[in-house]
Amino acid sequence: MSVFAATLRRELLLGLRTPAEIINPLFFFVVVVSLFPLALTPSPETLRLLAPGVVWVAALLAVMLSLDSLFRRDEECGALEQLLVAPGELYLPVLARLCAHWLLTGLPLVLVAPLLGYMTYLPVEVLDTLWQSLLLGTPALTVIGAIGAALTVSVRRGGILLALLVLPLYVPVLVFGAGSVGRALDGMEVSSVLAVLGAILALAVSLGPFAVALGLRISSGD
Amino acid sequence: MYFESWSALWQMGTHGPYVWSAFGIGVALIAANVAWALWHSRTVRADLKRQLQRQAMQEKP
Amino acid sequence: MSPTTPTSPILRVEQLGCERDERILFRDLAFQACAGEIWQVAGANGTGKTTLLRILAGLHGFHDGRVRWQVPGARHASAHDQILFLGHLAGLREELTAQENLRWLCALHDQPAAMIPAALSAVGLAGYDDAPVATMSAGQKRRVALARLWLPGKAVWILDEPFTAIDATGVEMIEQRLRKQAAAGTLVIYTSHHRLATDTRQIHLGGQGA
Amino acid sequence: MTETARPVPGHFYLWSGLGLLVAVALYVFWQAPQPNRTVLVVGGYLLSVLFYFGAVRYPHWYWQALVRWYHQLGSPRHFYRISGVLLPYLVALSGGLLLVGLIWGLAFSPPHHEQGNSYRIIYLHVPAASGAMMGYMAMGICGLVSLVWRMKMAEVAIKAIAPFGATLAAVALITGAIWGRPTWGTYWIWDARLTSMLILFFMYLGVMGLQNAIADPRQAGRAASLLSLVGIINVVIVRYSVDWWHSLHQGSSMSIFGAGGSQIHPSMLAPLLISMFGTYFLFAVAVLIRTRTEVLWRERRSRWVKEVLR
Repeated sequence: MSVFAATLRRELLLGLRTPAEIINPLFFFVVVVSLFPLALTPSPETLRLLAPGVVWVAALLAVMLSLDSLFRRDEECGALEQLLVAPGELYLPVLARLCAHWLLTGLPLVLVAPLLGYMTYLPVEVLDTLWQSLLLGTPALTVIGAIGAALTVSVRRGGILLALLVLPLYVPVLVFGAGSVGRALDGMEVSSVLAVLGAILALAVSLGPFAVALGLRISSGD
Repeated sequence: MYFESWSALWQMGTHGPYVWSAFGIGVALIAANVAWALWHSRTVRADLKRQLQRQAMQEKP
Repeated sequence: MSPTTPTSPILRVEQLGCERDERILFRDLAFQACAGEIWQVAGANGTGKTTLLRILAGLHGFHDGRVRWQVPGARHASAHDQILFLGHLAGLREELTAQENLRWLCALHDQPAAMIPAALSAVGLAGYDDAPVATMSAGQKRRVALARLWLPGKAVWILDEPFTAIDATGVEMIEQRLRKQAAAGTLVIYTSHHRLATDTRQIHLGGQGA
Repeated sequence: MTETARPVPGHFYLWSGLGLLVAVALYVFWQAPQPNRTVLVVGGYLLSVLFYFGAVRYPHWYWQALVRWYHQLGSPRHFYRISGVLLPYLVALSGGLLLVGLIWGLAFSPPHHEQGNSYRIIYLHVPAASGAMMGYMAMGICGLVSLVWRMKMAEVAIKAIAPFGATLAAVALITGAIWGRPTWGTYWIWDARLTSMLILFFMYLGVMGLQNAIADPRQAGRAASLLSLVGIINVVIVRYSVDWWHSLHQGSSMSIFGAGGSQIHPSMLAPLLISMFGTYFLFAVAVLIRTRTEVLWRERRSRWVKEVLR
């Protein structure tokens, strides 16, 4: 079995054996979005206006919170150093691990987002843009956040530090992601904005795993 | 000088408080940063010197 | 590549030095190791045995001096593809079974996954293939990790405290394995307070130097 | 390779320095409302002559000088010696430029035709903002150098740049907020530049936080290197994304000079440029002080440090 397939298989197995790790970010996402009507107002006009930002920020935080444990478990049991002493480039195993993580935590968010959009009174036409933007945006969030997770893996209680490192890096994705939904809400075309999101995703996926691998090596003391 | 008097410079029309507070805070922050760097440099040098002297004392007898 | 005679060193360590947390662990360490030799890294706790092994395995980069590998058949100068490194952590996830853990490690390290059941039975864990690692005792977990010693394809073994949590028969079994593989040309470098019965070379850390 | 063995002649530095001065002068005149054509033509001629001598005729001088500087900067001991020689000049230069630029801007330059006297805040705001930006760029470059060539000095430099850069970003934010009060009637507005600066400030805090969280200095240095290298890409994308976001919502923009920078009057521009260069030199001073401290600490066991401290 190739390194990519073996790693993907292992990560998916691990995810399925610990379902809390999949369900918790999703649960967080749903709860946070449903807090906003309670905190603000149940009026459809206001909620509709705020919905793109609310759903996107909640998704972003859900992805970020799921990342703290991305490499920590492997670091604690020594599997991470087995990854680092492996021959060959770390790009593929790291990419496989990020793919698995996105499939388990990011994809459910994308699937649930239209429902939350509907509950915050987004028009049905806009829901398409919502899930499309999240489909392009959440993998980028996973990859970018993984750089921070790799750098803080040796730091005990690195959760808050991870947020401090990663949130500024999330700004472009948030701006274009929520912006695309906002534009759709205003009835403007969104394909150009989605294209920018796609470009960010391409950049993140092509360069990100190298940075993650380097971060892991640095954290192990190299 | 553009202003006719020192008090005119101080007041700057009605904008004096803004301009002077901005400059005051900004310059103070920057100065504090440089001063902190200098203070740190001094304490580190003093520490290292003390360490060296202690080592020299230990080696003598 | 020129043919390597049994006596030409495959590992050269030159002026190796490392400090950690304001403390010099070791300095000017130099030795040469050949294929088929067994090296024991000895020293009291906290003298840098684990750090030395991590440097040799390429995990720790903050050191002075040089580590040069010349392993026949290695694809890179770092010889990563010929080194088997077992840290003091077993490297096994509790949620996975012994078989699943080893299969991933095999894919990662270019070792044949088909031989995993045989390797598991060699360490006395026949029938434990599908047992989750979480249900195993500390000694059994260590045995799962050590099962990789029964998989082929590595010319250098770097083992950090391989005998921890292993019972007397297990220690005997692993010793035999180390001797047998060394006779077949594997370079074994390990840390332990346990001295093997056979002829081993020693590196003393802490005070005396190499 | 007999060529590379030839020493760098002294007049090479003269030529290059003159070229730099001419480039700065050209830059200043380019900003002028009606650029003096004669100056541009003569300056361009001079510049091309210098370029010819410096880069076309004797390119190996440049290369040699670069290699030599690189090696000297990379060695802690040489760095300590050179920076010690340089530091007094830098202090004098930055102090002089800042004094002239700030006093000129505060007391001598004419008021803005729309904003009156409040615009004088830009003489601190713009230098601080551009210094913070340049600082992060410098950090990213140091990060690249440290990761690719494992140069210890670059790690030290990152640690030294971050605190001062963060301070400059904070100063830019505070002065921008105070400037906003008489101009927009509020202390804070989600203006594109202020927002970018806020994110830059957070990114500085991130680098400093990571530095402090990791105990091993080498590991902390390399981690900060990677973060600032990733950050430098992010800075660029943030700038574009925030501009786009701002145009989407059509907020007010902090345009001190009117549309496009070219309309600023030279009597306002000159003190601004002077205080900008003063700030850059002050940045260099702050970084050198911190770098020298850190180098002494890290190399405390070596003989040269003991000699320096004696």
